[in-house]
Amino acid sequence: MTSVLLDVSNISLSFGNNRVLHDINFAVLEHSIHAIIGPNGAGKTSLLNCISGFYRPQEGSITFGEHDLTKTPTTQIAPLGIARTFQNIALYTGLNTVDNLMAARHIHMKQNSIQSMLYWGRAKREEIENRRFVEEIIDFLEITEIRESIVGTLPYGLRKRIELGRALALEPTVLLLDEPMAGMNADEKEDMARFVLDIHERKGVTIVLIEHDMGVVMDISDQVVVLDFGRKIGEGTPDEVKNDPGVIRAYLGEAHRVSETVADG
Amino acid sequence: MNWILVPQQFMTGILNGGTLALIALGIVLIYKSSEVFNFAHGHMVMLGAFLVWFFAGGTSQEASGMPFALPFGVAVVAAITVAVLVGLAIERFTLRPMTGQPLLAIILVTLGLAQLLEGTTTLLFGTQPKGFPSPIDSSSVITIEVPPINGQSIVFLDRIILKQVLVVTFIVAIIAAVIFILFFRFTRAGLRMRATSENHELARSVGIKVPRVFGMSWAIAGIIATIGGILLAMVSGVSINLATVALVAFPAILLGGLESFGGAILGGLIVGLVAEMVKASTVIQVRNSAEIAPYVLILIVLIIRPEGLFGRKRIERV
Amino acid sequence: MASIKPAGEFNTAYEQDMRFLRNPRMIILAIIAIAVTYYLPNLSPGYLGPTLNLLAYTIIALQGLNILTGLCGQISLGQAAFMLVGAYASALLMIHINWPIWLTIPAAGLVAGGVGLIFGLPSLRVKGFYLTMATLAAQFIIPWLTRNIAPEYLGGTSGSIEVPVPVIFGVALNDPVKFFYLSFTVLIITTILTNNVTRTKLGRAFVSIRDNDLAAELLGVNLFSYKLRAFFIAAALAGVAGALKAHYQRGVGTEFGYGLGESIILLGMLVIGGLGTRLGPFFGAVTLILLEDVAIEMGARLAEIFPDQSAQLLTSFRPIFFGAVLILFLIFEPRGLAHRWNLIKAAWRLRPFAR
Amino acid sequence: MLKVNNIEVVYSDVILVLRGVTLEVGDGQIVSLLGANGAGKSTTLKAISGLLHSQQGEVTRGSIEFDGQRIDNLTPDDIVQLGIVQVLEGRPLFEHLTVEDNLRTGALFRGVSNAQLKQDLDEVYHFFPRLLEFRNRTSGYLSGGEQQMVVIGRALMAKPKLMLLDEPSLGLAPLLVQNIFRIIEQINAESGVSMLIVEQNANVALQTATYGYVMENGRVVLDGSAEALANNADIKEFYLGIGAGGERKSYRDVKHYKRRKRWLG
Repeated sequence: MTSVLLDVSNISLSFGNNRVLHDINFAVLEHSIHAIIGPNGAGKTSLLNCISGFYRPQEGSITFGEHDLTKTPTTQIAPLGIARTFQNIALYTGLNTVDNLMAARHIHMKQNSIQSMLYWGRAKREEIENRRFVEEIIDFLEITEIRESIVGTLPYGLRKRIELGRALALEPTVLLLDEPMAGMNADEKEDMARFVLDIHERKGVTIVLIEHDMGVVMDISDQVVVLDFGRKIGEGTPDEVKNDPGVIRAYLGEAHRVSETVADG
Repeated sequence: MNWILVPQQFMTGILNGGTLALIALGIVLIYKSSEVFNFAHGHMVMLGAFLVWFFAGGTSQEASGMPFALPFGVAVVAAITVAVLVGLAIERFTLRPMTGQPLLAIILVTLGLAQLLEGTTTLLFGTQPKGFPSPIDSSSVITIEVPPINGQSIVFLDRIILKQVLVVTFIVAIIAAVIFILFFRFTRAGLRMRATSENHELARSVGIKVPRVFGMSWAIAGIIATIGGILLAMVSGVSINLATVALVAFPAILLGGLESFGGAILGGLIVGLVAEMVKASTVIQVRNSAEIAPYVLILIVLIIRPEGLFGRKRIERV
Repeated sequence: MASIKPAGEFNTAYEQDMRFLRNPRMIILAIIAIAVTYYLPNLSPGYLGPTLNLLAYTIIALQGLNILTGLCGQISLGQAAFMLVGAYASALLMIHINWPIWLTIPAAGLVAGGVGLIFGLPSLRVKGFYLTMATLAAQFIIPWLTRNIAPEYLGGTSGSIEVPVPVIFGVALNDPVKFFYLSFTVLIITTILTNNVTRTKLGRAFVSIRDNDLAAELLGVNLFSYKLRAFFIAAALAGVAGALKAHYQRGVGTEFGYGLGESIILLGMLVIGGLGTRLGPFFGAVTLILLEDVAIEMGARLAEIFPDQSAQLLTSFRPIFFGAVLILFLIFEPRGLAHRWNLIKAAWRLRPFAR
Repeated sequence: MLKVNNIEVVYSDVILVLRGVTLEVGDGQIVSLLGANGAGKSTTLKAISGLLHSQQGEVTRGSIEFDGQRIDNLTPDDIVQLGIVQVLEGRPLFEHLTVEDNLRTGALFRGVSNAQLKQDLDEVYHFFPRLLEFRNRTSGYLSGGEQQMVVIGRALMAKPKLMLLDEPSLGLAPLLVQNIFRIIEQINAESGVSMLIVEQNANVALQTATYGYVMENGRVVLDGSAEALANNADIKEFYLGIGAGGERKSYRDVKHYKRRKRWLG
């Protein structure tokens, strides 16, 4: 019996008069891959922003363990074990790959600023230990060749992967991925899907995923939530969602059928 | 507080604020079109004042040995022409090559320009403060008698004395400000500037000649700065110090919000007001603090209400 | 920092990879360089003595500014004002409670750092240019306070006091050569401290705020707390630099050069040297101070040729020269000399394959 | 109408991004340009529209002709003047301007009378009735799909002969993608504007276009009629994500060794 890890209940979010999320409810089970899909402007990213503490919903709660994330200070959320990636990659462009990942070890380092400046005792020990940890992630994601490249100079696909690595460096229990496959070709998507599955299977990380590519979503997720105009219009396993008439009408529509026809040859 | 002085200082403050508001407008204009915080604007103001002084042949006492002795109005036109050329040259030769550089580099270029303008002005016109050939006698005043209320004169007030020159500068500043706002809001050139200010590459992609827009902004800023310089000089004469006085426009625009003309005007008025109102204090240190009062004010505002009074909230996304 | 290591050199442990001086040869070279520098003012006490002292405290102030502006991305126009705070702090502690120099300098750092914190407070709510305005406010408010508050201590409206000569181990540091032992020692210490910032948690937190503050916050970096730390360190180093400057010049006050112009020049030096790089403060200070000497010399020559305009020429030359140098550098070498240096070094290491 | 002859593009004097790209767009044609990230598709568009210059890019060899005139050395505003308008990737708007002001910027360079402007606006509203409703809204607050409409509408205001569209589907929901492409077809049919569309979504791109080019590593590696490309086995595998057997393989089944092989090779 798997337990609920992240419980989103009755979330409503507005900006001024613009209501972005209406009364959203769903539960993410431990060790699952949970996809959020829906048309653009449906509020998917806003929902992710609520979970990661970037937005503060006016109503509702998001329970994670004994914490209500909507009331947890933004900087306290990552230390609880919640990491994320961004729709428009948000790396530290002036740092190299290693330092980008090391920067994510921030919350795991106990050195104070004076120790940092002296580079003595705990600071030195921690830097070396964490460096080892980070190098393992780099190896796992197969980006060793670009370890010392400044990330601002790297191509899009690699930056997406470094960003995944940075999220992993937090050692999260929940990983929030905002369109990890956007702008990739089928080949690159396969790689990314494999990494996501590896992270899920080998490290036991629970994954919440926003993605437009229905192929990816249907293949890898355990549960799917469908949003439209800020409301939840469907929920269930990929098969249930795929055949839900409401979902088809609002979102999947013809596009879904088109890809099937092409697939049939 | 020395209450007797309050109404007097209030009016003087507002009137001083008019000129500040106009100077602030020039900074906001450059910022809106090209996202450059022009720290050299104060020096453009100073240069404008010197140019008018120069073309008008100084005051009657200084006139001997000056190459020009144009009537005041002509001197203003000549000064504005030079200021426009300076503005265009600044854009063309320093800021255009900097396109695409980070914020800090651009701020520094304008700081470098400020130094360059200061040095050049000293070189050309000397270090001594000058009298300004103002068309208005700075000693003439307008006296407003405050009528007694209910047959009783108010305890601390019977009249307000306003320098005529201050009233004139205020009116000129406000008229100039209104013209520029209308221009920006309702003309196509204004739309070009507004579009360019948001996204240069995008503006280029829709066929806007972006360098021309920048040039135009700098030219207009040159005009505004010169007018501001004239107004300041009419009140306090011509000297290198005008640049520092004009720097107070920065707190003013932050107070009003960096992107709003209306805000810049209101900010200018408030800063002018605050700088005069402290003079009504009974504490000597506060009374002397006119030069820093705007900065203290802005510090408080930055802590309490940072987006200023009219600044737009950023549309922030991740 | 991306680095290309000399051919044939490989690191086998992370600890080794993270060292600055990677092998015994480099350590020996560093020791020799330091020893030579200590001796350097003796070669020409009249010129090198003052110049090297000026360089030492300028670089320290730049190292502070580099933390705040270069690493943390917060542009500061108030560095000179924080130097003034440190200068007064050290002078007053020595005059009134007789503290020795080795105590007054760190104390000056702490006091200036504390004042820096006050002007860093707006960073709770604002960023970018707005924060720069807070530092500009510092640049106006602090010198004003020194002229208008506690005149019996700070020197009143003229705003200056005499500062005693520091004494260490019974030796009065009363000439530039002796004083350099102090200023260079302090520079070595600040260099070690600031370089450590760049390779540890603290520095990465700063850079992550600079490069993407929203992401940094979501990754657990407390923006306000770290920005305040950057403000503190920057102001503290300015304070240390100011203390050295005050004791070196034996006087402190607004007329000793702590104005907006100085703050701008410091920022300019940093950009010319290379923002956010370890070598930037050194390159920037050395280049501009040497160039300025040349400029002053040229101004003096010109003044001899045109004696009528000599006053004008002398006062106008410095700003014209500095403005022009700054603009030209920003246009033609916007990433600073440290970047150029790295390119040259990389080309050297890759020889003979480099073009 | 547009002829790109064997062009080479270099960024910052050193980085060669395009190495011999040749393509053609005929009058009234819709042509799509496919390829993975970093293949040089966007660079090709920017070379045509002249926007390369502002990014330190340069056409160092070959030529670009439009209606018989060399345009590879013209500035972007001259090229817009000739009737080529580019819709940039990521649907960038003048966020703080209203929808209508955004549209008006598109016609600024033409210097037309107010009456003509009004008529042109009405024409855009005809294609995008939704925008009429939102004409006075600040465009930054619109949803992704609506923003895409503004962007295309703005391009229409330039009365172009050729539109260059850079990834119109990026980040849009399937249903919206269909929608946008239908409007693109409609615009093409009704006003005869030629289109050169860069797309990752090969599926929808090949449905809309009559001809296609495929780019890899800065070269055109394949071209042909849309139909021929859609039936090409390589295209199917790499761009449409269909396995050799004609069936789409699941992302769950990607093998580790396959991925490793690719990255090492």
